[in-house]
Amino acid sequence: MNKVYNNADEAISDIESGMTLMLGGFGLCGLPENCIAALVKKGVNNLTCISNNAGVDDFGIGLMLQKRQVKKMIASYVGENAEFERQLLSGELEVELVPQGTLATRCMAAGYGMPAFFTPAGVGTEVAAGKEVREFDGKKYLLEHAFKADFAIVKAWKGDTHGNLIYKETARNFNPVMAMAGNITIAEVEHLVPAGELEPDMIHTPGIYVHRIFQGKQYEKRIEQRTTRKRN
Amino acid sequence: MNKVYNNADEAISDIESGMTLMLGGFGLCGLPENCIAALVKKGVNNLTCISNNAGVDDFGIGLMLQKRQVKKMIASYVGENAEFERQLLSGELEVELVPQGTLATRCMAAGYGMPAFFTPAGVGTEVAAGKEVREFDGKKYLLEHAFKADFAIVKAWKGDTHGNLIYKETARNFNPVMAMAGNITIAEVEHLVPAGELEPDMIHTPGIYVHRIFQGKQYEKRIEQRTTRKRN
Amino acid sequence: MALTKEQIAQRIAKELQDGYYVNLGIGIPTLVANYIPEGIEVVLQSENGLLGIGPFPFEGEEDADLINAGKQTVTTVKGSAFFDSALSFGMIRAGKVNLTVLGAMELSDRGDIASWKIPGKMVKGMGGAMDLVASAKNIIVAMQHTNKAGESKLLKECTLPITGLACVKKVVTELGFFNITENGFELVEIAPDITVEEVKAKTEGRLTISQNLKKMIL
Amino acid sequence: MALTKEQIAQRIAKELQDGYYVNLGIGIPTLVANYIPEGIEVVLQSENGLLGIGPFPFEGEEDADLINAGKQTVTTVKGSAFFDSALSFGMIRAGKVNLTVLGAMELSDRGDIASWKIPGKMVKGMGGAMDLVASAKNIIVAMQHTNKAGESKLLKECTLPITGLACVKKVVTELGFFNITENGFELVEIAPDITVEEVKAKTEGRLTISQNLKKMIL
Repeated sequence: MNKVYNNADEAISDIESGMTLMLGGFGLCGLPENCIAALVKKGVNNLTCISNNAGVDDFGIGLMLQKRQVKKMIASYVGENAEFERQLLSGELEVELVPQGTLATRCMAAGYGMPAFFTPAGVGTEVAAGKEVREFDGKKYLLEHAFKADFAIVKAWKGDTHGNLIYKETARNFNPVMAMAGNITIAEVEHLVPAGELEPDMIHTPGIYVHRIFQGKQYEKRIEQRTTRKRN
Repeated sequence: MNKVYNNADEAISDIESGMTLMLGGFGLCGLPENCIAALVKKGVNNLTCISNNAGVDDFGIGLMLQKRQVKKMIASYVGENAEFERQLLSGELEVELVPQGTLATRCMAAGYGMPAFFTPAGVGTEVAAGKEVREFDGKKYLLEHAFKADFAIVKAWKGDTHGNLIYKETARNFNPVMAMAGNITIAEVEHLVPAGELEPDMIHTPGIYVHRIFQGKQYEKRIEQRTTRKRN
Repeated sequence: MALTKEQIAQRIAKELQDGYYVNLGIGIPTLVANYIPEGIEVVLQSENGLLGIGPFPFEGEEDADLINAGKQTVTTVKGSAFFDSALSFGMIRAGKVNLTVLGAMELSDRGDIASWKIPGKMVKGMGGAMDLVASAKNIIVAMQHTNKAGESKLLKECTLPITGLACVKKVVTELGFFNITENGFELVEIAPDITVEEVKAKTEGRLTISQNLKKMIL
Repeated sequence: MALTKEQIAQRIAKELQDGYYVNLGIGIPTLVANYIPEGIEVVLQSENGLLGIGPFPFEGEEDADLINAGKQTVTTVKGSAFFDSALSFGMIRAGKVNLTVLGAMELSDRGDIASWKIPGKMVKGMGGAMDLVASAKNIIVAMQHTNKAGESKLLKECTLPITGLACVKKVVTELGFFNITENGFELVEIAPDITVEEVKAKTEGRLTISQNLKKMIL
């Protein structure tokens, strides 16, 4: 078993133009920064990206939008991004907006081998267009399908050589559900340790879901809204 | 906020005959022993019990079967239990056998507010009787529904006064998914600590799902198959 | 005098009860956290994966890995728990959140809410709002009664794309506190120095005045 | 000579590859763990919530909280992870387990398997077997070729209630190694000192003999 790669360039080397990628993170928190940089460098394009947000102009998936690498964005919230808005309004970028819980659950469903499930989010809205509606106990639900992705790219705090992952605080967000959903899953971690060093009870993503892992470097971890209080 | 109860008797005091209960555990591992003892003592009957197993003759749910408190058992595997077999064959006990993954997922679905989902387990078998079959990507799946339960009763290793739970090893099993699924969830724990003592990143069941918690006592933790090796 | 945003939040905070799990949306709803009544304990849920949102960090102690759903740096409290986005919306859909407070662009007198899109002008996305409104049993909307042009945002029918149908039961604006009943908006508390006539003039949707109309006390 | 149970397990172990995640059922399948080839690393999955099953504990070190799906006390290995039952079957259904080895009561020549119930006699339940057979891309069945009365258990049609339809691709019995193809059971390796005639006599289902039939080497 060898899941360990040297760096992002090696881990993403077989990602090709036209593929569908899942990218973990919420806002700018818990982003696979190293892989995004490597994807920008590699210059693949025509990508379909599934990610809760589209980054900001000069960070996260925003960097890939700048290079026009993204053909279609599947996300729940895409504010805070002028270049995104420009491409959307000009028709250069295809966008599918999905309720945040539905987005997370469609990833999870893939990782749970569950092709479809019913959820109440979006009943009676634009999101329901073309979808089966069914009533359970007097309440209406939409049938939603599991996502498929050629690659899932996630960021964790710690990982071991078997691919077991532990996330930190709210940098967990979409990372665990996407890690389960990729046809191939790449995990970049701040700390890569030998198998056996992580407490088996405390693992968030079991290694069976993770195909490649590497220790990332130079995490910027940009803060979108720096809110503080003063000491008394 | 006060979720802390003194003991099992108090925690289960409003469980009534005829109710549906979920009980965590796999085999004899991770059983809510204190609550089972209290249910036997209280003598409620006509219960529908959802649990992966039915215990053995003199431990676990087997104790409730001895007292004929169970009207219907929903489980995946019920071997190792002579009294169970007797009640089943005599028609005293109603039994619904559910594939283990479907059982777990129907609990999880309740905790995720997902009324129904598709799963491949049981297609073409007795389990499929009366169920919708649908094909996704050329493979057939059954539509299965979330369970409902008046009470979920689970056992954890550690818990805090907010109801946050951490399980130990394979005693985790069905406990987290049932904890999420009860209309009211009761957790018995080996170690009850004040809120703030558990690491927020390491909590398996967030307290929002847990309504009552108490520190259990005198855990027997019986071993069903004691297998060992000799030191060289 | 019309309520300030802080006062709207302050009034909503009175709906909190001990032991409540509460999801507060971005904007006015976030301010509710500043007015939690003394002596009760509530747990704030952040849909990016945190139960138990604490106050903003002290300067210099910001942690990029610890943010709320508004992407603001926050802290934890005693009893906090982290989890992933699927479980976060799982607990929301399962009805485990006792109270959800949201902003809105428009509200209909049947409780429809529009909050995520202005066609041709603004498409930021619905984020978690559609999941929240479809799931919560107890939703209070915090919003301005009229737009900048002075037009009512409490309408017979929403004109903007819907976030959820018939889901809002209560709304607090600068003019008062309204229940949404089968007869439309029901004014139950009126802001200090606001007249019923002003409320009527500024409400396009069906409006009734409660038999027990009270002056709002903050 | 017909294979012993240990030899059946030994033969199946040769199908293991480095990096495989493997679920071993109760009975003969469990024995496969004793014959993992040198130099490869496989991770054993236990559906009650463990990846990385270790050997039985030393006497006196049994831990009631640490068992396998057969309820036996076990240990962990380096890289083990615990999880709940839903995630356990999630990874099974999602096809993340590379190889599943199961016992069976009967097998049809189309790959149907019966393993969970004898009507009127035995109803222990299917446990995780239905999930496993419905999900795994790679299933090997380990079983006895005939029952105690000498009747074939490799049949045209299963007579017992089915666990899963058309899901088994390979079966190892005391007589040999068979693929299941569109033409039924295909004998590809024959046990030492067993004749093709004996296999034919003991197989009720459709049987073909591989052009490349080999003597099994253990």
